[in-house]
Amino acid sequence: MSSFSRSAQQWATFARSWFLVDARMQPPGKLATMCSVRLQGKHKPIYHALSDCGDHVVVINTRHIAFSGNKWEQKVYSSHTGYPGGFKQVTAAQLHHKDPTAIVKLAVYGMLPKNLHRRTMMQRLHIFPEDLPDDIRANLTEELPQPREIYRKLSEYTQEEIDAFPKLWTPPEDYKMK
Amino acid sequence: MVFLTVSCWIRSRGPDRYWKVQEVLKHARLWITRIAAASREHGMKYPALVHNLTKSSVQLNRRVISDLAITEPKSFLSLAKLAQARQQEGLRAALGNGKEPAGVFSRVVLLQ
Amino acid sequence: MTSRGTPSRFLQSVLQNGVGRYICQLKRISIIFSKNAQSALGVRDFIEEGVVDYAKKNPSTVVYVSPQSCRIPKIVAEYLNGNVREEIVTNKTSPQISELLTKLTNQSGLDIIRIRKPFHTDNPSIQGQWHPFTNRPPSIGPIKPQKPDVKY
Amino acid sequence: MASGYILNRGALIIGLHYQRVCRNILLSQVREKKRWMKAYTYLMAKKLKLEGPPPPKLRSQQPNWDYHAEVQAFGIRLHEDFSLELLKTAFINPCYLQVEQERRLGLGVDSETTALTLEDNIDLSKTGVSFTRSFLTDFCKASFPNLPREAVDSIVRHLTSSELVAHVARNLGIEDLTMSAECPVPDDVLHSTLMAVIGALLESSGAERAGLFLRDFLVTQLIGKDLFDMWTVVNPMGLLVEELSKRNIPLPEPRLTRSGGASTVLPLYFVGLYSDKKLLAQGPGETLVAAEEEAARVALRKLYGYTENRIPFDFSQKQPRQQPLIHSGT
Repeated sequence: MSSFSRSAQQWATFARSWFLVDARMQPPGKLATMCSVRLQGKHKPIYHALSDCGDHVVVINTRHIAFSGNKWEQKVYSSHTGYPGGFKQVTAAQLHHKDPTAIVKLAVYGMLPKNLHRRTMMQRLHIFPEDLPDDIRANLTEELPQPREIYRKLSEYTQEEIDAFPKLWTPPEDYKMK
Repeated sequence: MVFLTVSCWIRSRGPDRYWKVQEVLKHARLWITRIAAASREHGMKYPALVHNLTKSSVQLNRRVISDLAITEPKSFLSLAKLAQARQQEGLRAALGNGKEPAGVFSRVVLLQ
Repeated sequence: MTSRGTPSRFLQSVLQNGVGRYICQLKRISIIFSKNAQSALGVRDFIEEGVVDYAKKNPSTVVYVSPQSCRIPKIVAEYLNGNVREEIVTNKTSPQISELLTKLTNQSGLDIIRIRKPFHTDNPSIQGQWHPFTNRPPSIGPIKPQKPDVKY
Repeated sequence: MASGYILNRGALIIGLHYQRVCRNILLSQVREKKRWMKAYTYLMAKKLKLEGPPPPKLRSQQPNWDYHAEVQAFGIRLHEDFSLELLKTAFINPCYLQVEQERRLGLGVDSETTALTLEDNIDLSKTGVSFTRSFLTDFCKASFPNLPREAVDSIVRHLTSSELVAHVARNLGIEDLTMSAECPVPDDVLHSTLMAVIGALLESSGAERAGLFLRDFLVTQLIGKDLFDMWTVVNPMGLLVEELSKRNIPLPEPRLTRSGGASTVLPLYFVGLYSDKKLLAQGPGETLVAAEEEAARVALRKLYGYTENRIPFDFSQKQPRQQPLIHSGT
């Protein structure tokens, strides 16, 4: 394998790969750690801070991300427009309603190193609220495993499966389900 | 170290051991990043890899390991496999045969 | 502050010297000194004591001894790759000069500048250098599509 | 006006005389700031800029030069036993003889007394060239038995090319010893001189030493060289098909194995060549065509045994050194 020509070897070693992450039902913080490592290129053994070896990351289905706890209501995104009285604060739910890509984007942006490469790396992050376009689909090299396992919702179980599930106790006849 | 005043204590640059480590890390930080990246490709973490390699008395320094990860990926893969095997072995030895000595109650055995 | 602005090179040898056979790279040495100057005292001593031994020991180097009226005695060493080094030996004693000559003999004649790394090779890799697909399992489809289905 | 002019002129003349008188006095040393120095250095710098650096001078025309000692040291330096007569002949190029003859004629002395009795190195050079060719060809065939004839030829052509041989000759200090008409010795003259030196070695010490000489100084230049740097193959895929059909292996099928960034300006494709459902070789490239070509090149290198990770050449000294080492080891 090691008899590639030098130019071809160089091209192969420093090629940028494209990763795909499905954000359905995933916590944005965990997604952002995965993304920021790959955007910086810290997953490659050839990593060097000056060699600009970061990869592309495509995040899809960001409309369906999941926060744990009551972060949708409690987590606050603040900004300042620069004008007097321009301090804006919105909750995660409001921000997500306005722009479904913003939460993941901000999370990744916060996890990248605070230097001049930050904006360049952000340009290699492609976020899509739903499905991804075809020209990007052609670029992909690998799909990353999701950081959290998705479990089935109760509404997705069929009636038979629910009936077959072992019960701890049988409710009495006059028990009122809420 | 003895500090007679608070201001002296605040102005001190901290323990020497910390600075010794920093001296080494100044050069080794890049190697550590690279080894960490390469070992993640094989599903290990950096501390686990290095610890288990020293346990299996592989006396390669970090610079050589990081060079191996770049130029000789197959050798690095076998190093990672060696470390992984050592890790599993260590875990098995720690768990024992699943039986506890009398009067000892541990959570590890219960999880099995 | 940094050494990055200074000229540098990689570790190398002239004509892969030492791969086949070792060749002493010093081809010619001229010792230029004055017959009566104070500063050339050590050089005159060296010419009395050591220069014949040196020439016998290094038959591959041509030694020229040229007394001239000059204030600064010097040793001009010429190397096989065409480089010329002048060493000024004002007020040096005879052992110091012979030490200097040994040093000049052992040098390769390449420019003495910063060497970027103490090791260098043309073919760094035997098994093939790392590239993004080295440790990836082979994918079944040519290009990976997304998996829309939910895991159970 | 007129009186003023005369006065002026008189003053000038007096001034000139004064200077002329003073110059002699100034010659005695005055220890003070050398105010003439700035103007002088400026003038010299300007002169250098206008005229350029002085033309290079042959080493033999510079002080400290003893031709006989130099030639003797040359032989010892290379650890070879040259016969000095032959070696001196090897350094004399025909162009030098011609120029020297013309120079002597130009001096106006009659031609019989000044006739040059030197031989030129054409014969030695010819024997050297033919020996080098045959030795290098044999060496390449012995170390790469699978290489085709064209590849061996192009490797030999690369090793005996004028630039490479001149580079070797320059780094062996042959440039100083060469008798040449032109001052920076041109490449082809250096080439013929080194070949003549090889010829002289062949005649004085025999073929074995000459072979070792070639191995140590010319073959070492192969280190770190790629096969296709020396041998330009325009259509490696066609060559691979030809080679495989010669060996009765099923023809290669190129398949895209990996790709990334296909719709960007920095795409990467890996093309694998499969023959009989077995992977022959794999090659990366910027486009599909380039990747396929690269894969074919990799396959060819593997077929010919000229991969980068082949066993390196054995440059060790044969008889005298190895035996004692083994004995001391055991």
